Order: sequence, then C-alpha cells, then structure tokens
Amino acid sequence: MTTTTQLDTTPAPAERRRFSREWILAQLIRRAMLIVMLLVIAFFSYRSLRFSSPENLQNILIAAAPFALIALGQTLVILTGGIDLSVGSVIAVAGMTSAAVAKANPGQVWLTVLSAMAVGLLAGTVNGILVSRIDVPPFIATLGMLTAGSGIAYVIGGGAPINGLPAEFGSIANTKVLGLQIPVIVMIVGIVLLGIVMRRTAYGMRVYAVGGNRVAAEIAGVNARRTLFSVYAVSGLLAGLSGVMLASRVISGPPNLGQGYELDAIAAVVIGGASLMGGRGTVWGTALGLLLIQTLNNGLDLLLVPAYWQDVIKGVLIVAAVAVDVWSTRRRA
Amino acid sequence: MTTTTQLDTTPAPAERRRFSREWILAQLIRRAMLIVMLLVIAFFSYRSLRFSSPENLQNILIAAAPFALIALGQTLVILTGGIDLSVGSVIAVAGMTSAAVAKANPGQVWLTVLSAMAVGLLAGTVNGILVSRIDVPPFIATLGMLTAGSGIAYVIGGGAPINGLPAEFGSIANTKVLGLQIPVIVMIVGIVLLGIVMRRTAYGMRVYAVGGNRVAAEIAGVNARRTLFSVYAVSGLLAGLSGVMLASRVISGPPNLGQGYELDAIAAVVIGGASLMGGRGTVWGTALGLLLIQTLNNGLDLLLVPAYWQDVIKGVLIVAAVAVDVWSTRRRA
Amino acid sequence: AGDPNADSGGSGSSEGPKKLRVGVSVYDMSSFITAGKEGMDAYAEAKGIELLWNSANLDVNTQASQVDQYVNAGVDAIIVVPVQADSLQPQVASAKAAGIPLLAVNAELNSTDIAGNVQPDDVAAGEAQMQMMADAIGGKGGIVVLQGPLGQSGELNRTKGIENVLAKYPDIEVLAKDTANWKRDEAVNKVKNWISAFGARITGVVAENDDMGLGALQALKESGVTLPVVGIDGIEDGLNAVKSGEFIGTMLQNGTVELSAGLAVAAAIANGEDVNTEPVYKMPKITKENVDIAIQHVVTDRAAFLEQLPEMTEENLATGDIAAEGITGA
Amino acid sequence: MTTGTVLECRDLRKSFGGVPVLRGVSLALEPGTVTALAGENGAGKSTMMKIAAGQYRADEGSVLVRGEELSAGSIRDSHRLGVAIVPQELASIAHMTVYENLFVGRELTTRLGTLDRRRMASESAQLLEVFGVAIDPGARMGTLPVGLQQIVEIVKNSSRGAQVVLLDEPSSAISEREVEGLYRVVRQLRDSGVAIVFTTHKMAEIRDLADRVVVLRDGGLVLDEAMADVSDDDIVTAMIGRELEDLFPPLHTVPTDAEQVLQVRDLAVAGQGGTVSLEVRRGEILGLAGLVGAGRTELLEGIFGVRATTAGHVSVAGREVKRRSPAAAITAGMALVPEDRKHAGAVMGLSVLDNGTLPRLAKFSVAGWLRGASRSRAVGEAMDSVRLRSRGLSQDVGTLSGGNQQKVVLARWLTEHVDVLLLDEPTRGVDVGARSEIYRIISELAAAGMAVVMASSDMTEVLGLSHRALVLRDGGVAAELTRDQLDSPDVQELIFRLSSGLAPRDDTKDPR
Ligand SMILES: Nc1ncnc2c1ncn2[C@@H]1O[C@H](COP(=O)(O)OP(=O)(O)OP(=O)(O)O)[C@@H](O)[C@H]1O
Ligand SMILES: Nc1ncnc2c1ncn2[C@@H]1O[C@H](COP(=O)(O)OP(=O)(O)OP(=O)(O)O)[C@@H](O)[C@H]1O
Ligand SMILES: [Mg+2]
Ligand SMILES: [Mg+2]
Repeated sequence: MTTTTQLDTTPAPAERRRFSREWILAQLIRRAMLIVMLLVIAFFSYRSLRFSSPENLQNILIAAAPFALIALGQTLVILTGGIDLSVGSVIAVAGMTSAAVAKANPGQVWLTVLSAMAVGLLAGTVNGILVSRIDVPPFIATLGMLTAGSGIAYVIGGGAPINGLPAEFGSIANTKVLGLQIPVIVMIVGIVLLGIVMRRTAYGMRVYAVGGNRVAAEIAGVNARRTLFSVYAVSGLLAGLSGVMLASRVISGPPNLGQGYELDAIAAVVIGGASLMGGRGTVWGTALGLLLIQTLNNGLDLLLVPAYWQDVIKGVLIVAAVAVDVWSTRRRA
Repeated sequence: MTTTTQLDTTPAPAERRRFSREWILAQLIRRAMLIVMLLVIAFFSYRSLRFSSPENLQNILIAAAPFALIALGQTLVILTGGIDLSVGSVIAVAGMTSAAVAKANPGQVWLTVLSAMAVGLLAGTVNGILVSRIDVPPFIATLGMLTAGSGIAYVIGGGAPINGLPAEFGSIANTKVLGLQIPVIVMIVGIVLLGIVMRRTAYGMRVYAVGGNRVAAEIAGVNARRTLFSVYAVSGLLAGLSGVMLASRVISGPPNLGQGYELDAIAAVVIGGASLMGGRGTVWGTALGLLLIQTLNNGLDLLLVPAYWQDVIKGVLIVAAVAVDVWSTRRRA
Repeated sequence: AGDPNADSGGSGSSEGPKKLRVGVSVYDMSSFITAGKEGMDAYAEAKGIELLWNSANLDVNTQASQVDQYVNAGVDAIIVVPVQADSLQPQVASAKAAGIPLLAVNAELNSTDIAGNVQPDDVAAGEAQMQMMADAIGGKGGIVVLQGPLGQSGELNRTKGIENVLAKYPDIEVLAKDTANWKRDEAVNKVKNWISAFGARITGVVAENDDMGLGALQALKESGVTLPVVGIDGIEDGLNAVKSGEFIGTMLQNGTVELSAGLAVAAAIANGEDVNTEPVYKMPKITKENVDIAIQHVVTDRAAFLEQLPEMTEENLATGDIAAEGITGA
Repeated sequence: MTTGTVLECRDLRKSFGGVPVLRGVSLALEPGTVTALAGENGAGKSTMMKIAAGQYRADEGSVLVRGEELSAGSIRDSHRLGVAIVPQELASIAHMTVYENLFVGRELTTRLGTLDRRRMASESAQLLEVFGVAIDPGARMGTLPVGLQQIVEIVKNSSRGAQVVLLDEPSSAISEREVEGLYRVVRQLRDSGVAIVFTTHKMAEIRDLADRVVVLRDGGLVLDEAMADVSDDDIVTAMIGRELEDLFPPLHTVPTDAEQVLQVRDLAVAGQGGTVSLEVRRGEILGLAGLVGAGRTELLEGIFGVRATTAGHVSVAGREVKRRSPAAAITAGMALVPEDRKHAGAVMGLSVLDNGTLPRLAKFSVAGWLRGASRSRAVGEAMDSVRLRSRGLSQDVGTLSGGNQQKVVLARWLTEHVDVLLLDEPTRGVDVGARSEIYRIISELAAAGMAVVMASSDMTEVLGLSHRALVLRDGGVAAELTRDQLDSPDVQELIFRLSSGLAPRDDTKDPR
C-alpha cells in the first residue's frame, strides 16, 4: 500500500479537446519523463558534438536492443503484478546454448537462433507454471530460475566460456538491413508489435485486467492462469532471443552474459511509469525509460566520466527523473 | 494482485486448544518451511558427519551474520510493502568508509563502527525521505541508491580497495565473546530484539498497519510517513553495521563488498513467509529463511558440490521449499 | 572544456609531432586496473598521449559498445582489457577495417585481426605458485585451491599452471577446488567450510589471487590453524603477508608496469615503429627475500616508482622483458 | 429444462479453520424468479454465493447448473455454465476505464481482430442508461465514488447473458434514487428468464423485488417461502431468532444549554465548491443528507483531517484542532468511521485485537511497549458492546463477515472517551438486528455526551436518528432541517428537492 504514484499511462481514449492551452500544459506536465529525457539529450549534444552523430545514435540503439527485448517481456510481467528476475540468467543459458549449437553446426544460423528461443521459452514456461499453477510468488519462482540458470549456463560450457565460434555466428547480430543492425530492427519491430498488442487487442486488455484485479478479471471470465502463464512464457522467449543477439554480437559464449540485466530491465519499466503492483504501465513508457538509461550510459561514456562517477550520476538522475514525474503526476491529480 | 499465498505469519495470540490432534497436525502443516529445513539439515548430517559439528554450526552462523542484519532491515521495509535494493551498496560504502576511518585513526575501533553506522543511517535517511516525503516508488529510490552507492564505494577508495589496514580493525568482527564471534552475537541480539519490537511494541504494530492498509492506518492516527521513513532508516543503519562487520572480518575495504547481497536478503524475507505487497511477515520467518539459505550454502560446500551445481541445486530447493509452503497454506484454507 | 571527442581534427593536426589519442576499454575498475591506470597515465603524460578511458562493468556488451564508440571517434589506437577472452571479433574487425590498431592487454582476444597482444603469463604464474606450495609441503599432502571466476582467462590459465605442476606430484591430493570469485569475503566462508569438511587433512591453500588467499588466511586464523598459503598479484596486503611469513609467497602482477607496457606497445604501433607486438609479462616471484622491493614499488615509494616508470617501460620494450622492474632473487 | 431448475445447491457444507459456516444448505432456483437471501451478518450468505460462483470450494455438497455439476472451486467453470456474481466486496479494476471494466472478458473487436474501443464505449453508455446516472464510459474506474462503481459492477455482470445472476448486497453503496435503476435491471433480467438471487439487509427491497425469500441463520437454512406467504416480521424473526423491537431507539432530547462541543467554521475542503460551518452540541446527533457526490464524505474527512482543507477552523470543546492531522483530531477526542471500510476502515490482515488497539496505541502502550491484559480487556469490552460475532480477538478482520467488520471499525474507537463521533454510512452492509444495535449504540453514545455527525444515504436513518439534519449539495450546505421538519410527512420529497437543487414546492416553506 505504499505510494507508487507515477506516470499515469493506462490506455484511455483521449477524448478531451485537443490543442487548447490547458491541453498543451497538461500534455507537458504529463510528459515530464519525456522532457527530462530531452534535457539529458540536449546536455549531451551540447557537451559532445559527436553525441548526436548518426553513428552514435546507432551505438545507442544497438546497445539498447538486448535490453529492449527483456524490458518488453518484463513490462508484460510487471503489468500482471509479477516480476521476472530470471531474464539475466535466461540470457546466459540461451547465449551459451546458441554458442554450443553454433559450434556444433556451423552455418546453421536459423537453428542457432531457434535453439536459443526454445531455451528461453522453456525457462519462461517453467516460471509460468510455477507462478500460475503452483502459485509460487513470482519473486521466488524467478529468483529460483535466476540462481539455477546462472549455474546451468556454466554447466553448458563445463565451467568455461565457449570459444572458437564460427564467424557465421556473428552474422545474426552484425548483419545490416536497411542500414540498421538486425538487433535494432528486432527491437523496433518488438516495441511496435507489442505496443499494438497491448493497446489494441483483447489479449492486452486481459493482461491489464489480471494485473489490475485478478478476482475481478476471473469473474468476468478471463482465464487468469493462462494469462499469467503467457506473460512469463513471452518474457522467457524474448530473453532467449536477447541472449542469442548478445552472444552473436561479440561471437562468444560467456557464461556470465546478461548478469544483472534484470535490474536494468525492471528499472526501465518502472521509470516508464509502470507500477510494480500491476495493472499500470505501457510499452511506450518502457521504451522511453530504456532510452533514458541507454542515452545516459552512452553520453557518460562519451564524456569520459570515470566508471564510478557514472554510477553516481546515473543513480541520482534515475531518481530525479522519477521524482519529477511523481511531482508532475501529483500536480495533475 | 497475483497470488502471494504464503506462510501465515501474522502475529496472533494462539488462543486455540493446544496439543489436540488437529492442533498438532495444523502446526505441522503450518510449519512446512521449518520441516523443509529440518529435512535439509537431516540430509546434510547424513551425508557429512562434520556438518553437525559445533565448529561447523559456528561457520553457518558467522556466514549468516552479515546477511541477517540486512535481512532484518529488509523485513521491516517489505512489511510496509516497500523494498530496499540498496543494502548491498550501503554495505560497500559503509565498509569502505570504516576502512578509510580505521586507516586514518588506527586503534579507534568505536569511531570506525560509528562511522559505518552513520553512513548507513545517512543512506537510509535519503531512501526514507525519497519514499516517504517525495513519494518516489521504493524500487526506484533504492535502485538509485544502489547504483549511486556502488559508485561512491569506488570513489572512497579512489577506484581501488583499501588495503594495509591496522590489525585492530579486525578486532571488531574477530573478537570472541562467550565463545561466539561478535557478528554472531550482534545477529542473535538483532533477531531477538527486532522480533520483540515487531511483536510487542506500538512501533511494530504501526509498521504492520501501514503495510497492511496505509489509508486505514492514517485514519487511525498513525503517521504513515514517519513510519515509512523509519523502516528505511533502520534498514540503512543495519546495512552500515553489516558493512563494517564484513570489512572487519577480512580486514580490508573492497569496493565491491556486499554486491548482490540484496537479492539474498530479500529472498530470505520472502522465503520466511512475508508478502511483497506488505502487511504480512515476521522476523522469525526471516531468520528461518536466512538459515535455510545459509545451511544450503554450507552443506553444499561440505559435500564439495561445484559452485555452479550449487546454484542449480539452490535455485531448485528455494522454489521447492516455497512451493511446499504454498501447498500447505492452501490445504489449511 | 570537457569533450575530447569534439576536436575531431586533433589527431590529424599538421603542426608538431602527432599527438596520439588512444581509447581504452577495461573490464572493470578492479584494484589491478586502478594501479594500471596510474601507470598508463604516467606513461601517457610523459609521451604526450591523450587517453580516453572507459570501463565495461564486466559486461561484454558494454565493452563492444565502447569499442564501437572509439572506432567512430577515429582514435589512433584502441586498448582492450577484455571482459571475456575470445570475444569482440566483429568489433575487432571493424577497428581493423577503419585502420585503427586494436590491442588486447591482460586477457586474450582470439582474433587474427588484433594488432598487438600484451599478456601476462598466467600459466607460468600458476605453475610457480604451485611449485612454491609443493616445496613448502614437501611434495605431499592435501591442498585446497581457490579459483577465480570460472571461465575468465586468468582463472583458466592459472588453474592450468597449477595442474601442470600437480601432475609431477602424485602425492599431493587436491581435496577441494572451487571458485571464490577473486573475493576475500567469499573465500573466508568457503575455506572455513572446507576446514569443517577436511580438518587436519588440509596442509596447504593455493589461492589464484591474493585477496582469496587473505580470506583463506582469515579462515585459518578463526579456526586456529597455521598452514602455508600462496597467492598471486602482489597487492599491498598480500605483500605484507609475505613479509610477515603468513604467505609463503606470491607472484607480482604489477598492473602499473603491465598496462604501461601495453600503452607503450600501442603507441609504437600507432606511430608505425618497429616493436614486438606480443611481449609477455612474466610475473616475478615474490618471497620473503625480495618482498621489500616489491613493497616499495607497490606501496611505499610509489611516487618515485611512477616517476621513472615511462623510462623503464621504454627500456623493457627494448629488452623484451616487460615485467622487469628490478626485482630479483627468490 | 423448461421451468425446471436452473441452479441447484445440494447440502452445501463449508467451514473455515474448523468453524462451520454452512451446515448443509440446499436450494433450487427456477428460471425467471427472484430469490432474496436474507440473514444476519456472518450467517453465510456470501459464502454460499461464492461457492455457487466457484470462488470457494465447498467441503461437502455440490452445485448443479442445469443438471451439470460445477467442478468445485472453478470460477471459469461457473462462468462457462452461465453463473454471474456481483461480489459484496467490489471487484472493479481501478486503473481501467468504465467501458474496459464492462467488456473485459468479452471484448468487442473489429474485423481486423483489434479492439473496437469506440463501440465498447458507446454500448457502455447504453447499458448504463438504465440507471439514469451520467457515468463517462471513458472515466477511470478508480476515480468514481463507490456507489457509481457498484452500478458499473451490476451492469457488467447482469448484461452478460448469464442464466443465473447472484447479487451480493447490490444496493449497499448506492442511494435510493439509483436503487430504482437496480429494480429495473432485476425485473428486466427476471422477465428474460434469468434466475436471480440477491442479498440485502433492507426489508423494503426484499418486499419490492423478491418472489421468494430464503433465510440463513448460523449457516443453516431456517426459512424458504414464497414472498406472498410471509410477513416482514416472520423474516426478521427467522433471521435473528427473536422478535425485533423498534428499529430506532427513542430519541433523547438535547438540553439547549449543552456545550457546542464541535465547531466548524468556514471549512473549505480541497476540491469542493463551498465552505461549511456547523456546530454540534454534546448529546446531539446531526444527520448529513444529500445525493451521491454531494460532498458528505469529503466534509467528514476534512473535519477529521484525512483530507486536505484549504481554510477554516475546527475546534472540539473550545480547543482548536490542527487541520490535516488525523492524529491531532484523535487526541482532541474525534473519531471517524469511514465509508469504505475495506479501503479505509480496517487493516484486513491484522486481528480484531490489533485493529482495536491501533487508534489508541498511546493508551495501550507504556514507553512503546504494548500492554497485554489491559489491551485485550478494553478491546474485548468494546467489541462486546457492539456484540461482535467473531472467533475471538485473534481472528483477522479480513475473515469476518462484512457487517462484523463494520462493527469493528466503529467499536475500535470506544476504548476511550470520544467527544465527537463522525460516522460515514455507519450501517452500510449491516443486518437489521445489528443495525438496530448500532442505532442503539449511537444514541447511547450521544446520550452519554458525545456529539455525533452522521452522513447517510439511507433516508430513514437520517430521519429516524437525527436531532437535526443538514442537506449538502456541491460541497456546501443547501439547507438545515430541524427535528420538527424531519417529522413532517413530505420531508423526503423536500430533502430530494433540496439536494438536487430544485426549487422547493410552493406549499413548502423554505426551511431557511
Ligand atoms: N476466508 C475466510 N476465512 C475465515 N473465515 C471466513 C472467511 N470468509 C468468511 N468467513 C467467516 O464465515 C462466516 C460467514 O461469512 P459470510 O461472509 O458468508 O457472511 P454473510 O452472511 O455474507 O454476512 P454479511 O451480511 O455480513 O455479508 C463469518 O463468520 C466469517 O467470519
Ligand atoms: N455522477 C457522478 N459522476 C461523476 N463524478 C461523481 C458523480 N457523483 C459523484 N462524483 C464525484 O465523486 C466524489 C466523491 O463522491 P462521494 O460518494 O464520496 O460523495 P459523498 O457526498 O460522500 O456521497 P455519498 O456519501 O453519498 O457516497 C464527489 O466529490 C464527486 O466529485
Ligand atoms: Mg456477505
Ligand atoms: Mg460518501
């Protein structure tokens, strides 16, 4: 019951009169997070000419892509009031699996990708069954998967990274289509697709409903167990995809791939306005939160801020961005 | 609103007829977690004669102590429906501070301990203000502190660990009183004290009430903001204490001390039956959850299970323990 | 102020000797790297090199991005202290395509495209420390081994060295071997548990770095046991333990020296000079006999040491022994 | 299944923690009938409905829908078989819009398979029209007052084409005007062949709507008759096991020189139109009437300090009370029984004892240390004084029946002297027996020197229990009615006109 007042981002048909003065003001206040982000970007552009170069924007996007995939899955999970701590480990297991498959079957790029996705889906399925059928609290179910998964990633490589991978393995993440690397395209497609699904389909509405009030949703005929199950499965699948993209980007199968990514993913979702209590949040919000974090990472690197000062600045800015947002939400209320 | 059915551990004076057959059965089912733990212990004792030796029990206790302190603080925070992700970083900052102070003032043991506690309290105070006054969601406030704190720990040591500490620094954690090392004593005192506070004082009741229903608590005259503030302050203070204990035990100030401890602490609390939605959980439950995790760590080491298999087994067992508990709770309903 | 990336024309500026810009991406800000940075800074200042410095926080993906950024920024050379041995192939390739020499320092990058490779001989270090232990326990007994984070090249190669020596000593039994992730606080609990499990059967502790060795030392103290302990790295506390006799020895991996050598090689390649692109850093063995010099270099006379470091680095590059810092004996 | 049975409960038994709540209840419903399920608080009405709707699993017995046995404890199964429930504790999704709440689970889609939000919104408006209230289908559910939420809930579950509709206290949060809408909905459903069961604590509703009445007492079925064959007294007697005296106790007179213990001057509640001034004497009960949204709740919360106030003064017994501080209000001798007991009244996860302690923590602790015996004794006495039905002080409030929860929320204040008692819908969801007790308690408390302010949507309650009444409109006082005016025969009409802002009829004198 603690206050979690945030970006009010529940989908609601905007039926107010547009472009009136109040409307513009309301939009500005409502979009506090966006404004914070623009300020950050402006600052970096001012300090570093290189920041806004097209190459650097590509850098930001390519760095964001693997996070975007898990943050998308995480958004669904958090919308149901759950949490998926296991994504970091699932990335590792999927990355290692894909590396092992690539090594055994050089040239079979699709097989590699599919194996990683299958592993991710499997992990997500286990999480989903634990949460939706056996009623294990999501935190514990996915913490168990996090712990077990990080072990399994080492088991796959026998305690060592998988080395000597064929160069084709790199083609998954490093090929460019329309001038964009594949992970970036996957990210954009993922955001748009999931954004539409959550906003415009019955499935999306049910996820919001189950997260908002499970009993109410069940009484209205929503199969809450199936909905819950599905979000963990989706999250696992996307983490698997993220894992193969990451491993392919550096053509390597490190067993600690993705370690700690779960916190960044969850942070992106919450910064994007979702409530950890469920029922509130959007895919667009997550994308925004993610970009904020990645822009910070990139900009601070460009300004050559020492790593530990980067952490200090990032910590402060994340809190500040959300605090501004909370303030603006309260003003509107 | 996902299911978080767990150990029913709300304090309630037992007023039923004792020692009837149903009572015993009910107690057994209710104590599923305890039984799981006894089974784990029995297995280890059977497999390794040394497991139940007094020295080894001391090993478990001394390893548990720093976790116990942060898990206690975390219990309070989680009871209010919040979360404190920053404890790992606060440990690092406090550990580094105490190391720096010890280096500058050799021999001043109390000053060292006090400086660590002051730093912890300061971090907790910032968290508390952010959450209770500015209404930043606890996840974000403490995530910011986690990120910033891990940077600050490096800043204190100029990017490196603090080495070459005076031997007196080690006396904080390595002195034995009544055959027990000081951290163990601090842990036991902490558990008993906080157990009593939460169960028998007005303060404890306020924490439960604010976590259970903040609005109702406020209407009943509870100052919810102050209560919220206090739990973060306590959590920070205990993390500071934990930091100096850890640093003192190894007579060193590593800036990555305590990294990742927050997840273990939260796991202990949730395994102990608390709900992340707030209002439900006990100090005893946390102590039990903590002992389960630490006993596993120790027993698996004794059986020489390789680190990554340890992770796999631990992940599975944590989920299994909670699943059994969920099942037993459901049977009772 | 601020952004060195902004003056994009800088590297090609016509007047005067070319001022080099070198991008560095390190795996993390460990104490080794922090010491190394001082060495690099000292060398860079002496040679008028501009250093761009980023840390990857132990994440390969971050490191890949940082390399991409340096390539975009058109630096003159890139030094990578890899998070993960054998990774970053595409990034190395794109650096090569852009004509920027990329060097791997301290951990391997298996790529034909790297322009230089400055590596410590971790296998030799593992062999040497194991040999010290074998000598200390008279070639027989039971030891426990504390490994680095599984899969890191340091761990893999040191473990390999330890095993090479162990093959010669059939009477030494490895009672337990597991990772404590380079950390003292993990090592202390692990070793305590091992003491519980084996009691007096343990006759020595081999730790793949000093921090874990110091954790083991603490565990031994708590259990009231005295056993030979050996480490690697030669950090301040480790050297002090050698001096006091609590460690039988350690191997000095002086980050200051190693990374400054890395930068020297990078600068030479960027300037098109003739240089050994794959010098090996052979860690000096440190025992009670020579520990005092090491302590001077690492702790007490650090300022003076840094002062003469650039010159020493140049000399070492010429002789090929990049680890030479005047420590002999033992 | 022509006129046969559509829903049949066979010998349902259920106990919680060893305490039987249903002791073998059987019931058969025919299509096109309305059955009233009556009984005291805690008699087991909600439990029975929840079993029929698949929310709870019966220990023994079975539920058959059109001959098909419901798999126990499966909401989905009962949903599939056409059973709909409007639960007593509202189950709305606060962050979703009204139309989303109405259509979740049966979403309208376009040919592309995407949601047709426009059509859902317009159909929602049509569905809600029956109630004659203007609810914006695009409004977020959580921003609506409880009453409107309840209307949406009723519409949601009755418009789904279910064969059996279970309404658990559907009128508990809505005012008399909207009850008309409820009647229309129920009659429409009945005429289209739906079997309806509803629970209520209001005899008039049973009379108006039901064809048949079933009474539960202590988990057993004690009466099952056609409505025409029983009198109100029969029903009440079956419910409480004795005959009920007068619902309202005789009203004591307030001495004209009694102290004005509560004084509110020009209080401006944030977000409300006007300011309010009022004074209440010791021993006096002041009723607050008005339509939903008139600002009664806001006024009480403003006086107590839970809600922000921008100006004005509140004083108790001549001493000014700090605004915006419930703690100060409590110290000054005020007590508030809020309208929404689930959200604001009790901490459901805490025991009766702890909830009873909470408002008086200072009294029940010495240097922060909770006292054992004196606390149990005082709370026990307070709970006894309202005849709480529980398994003991250690029972969680969340597991009490609705009416008993309400008693806890009231009685927890009675462990210490109270000067000003603020009651917001004090008998919402309380059975007749308990209601007369609560009226008795209120009037006794007043007679003993408390000043009582009581907001209520139940007109008879205001008329039967107040010495004086204020009619609120748009956050301000529209009129003040004396006891004499309250006794006049056309007072109901007058209050309605005042509260909706219509001109008073010519033959009625302006009360001002
Ligand atoms: N989840 C539960 N756990 C334990 N006891 C419960 C639970 N739910 C209900 N009870 C108990 O069962 C009894 C019947 O409750 P129920 O809600 O069916 O009563 P009711 O007839 O609907 O009363 P009301 O008119 O107050 O709504 C009460 O004594 C209540 O305390
Ligand atoms: N029909 C309505 N449509 C939209 N908003 C409404 C409507 N009725 C009330 N509200 C809003 O809801 C707020 C709270 O209503 P609430 O029910 O708490 O008022 P109230 O005067 O206490 O009425 P009651 O006590 O009868 O419920 C009101 O201030 C009003 O702004
Ligand atoms: Mg009921
Ligand atoms: Mg009201």
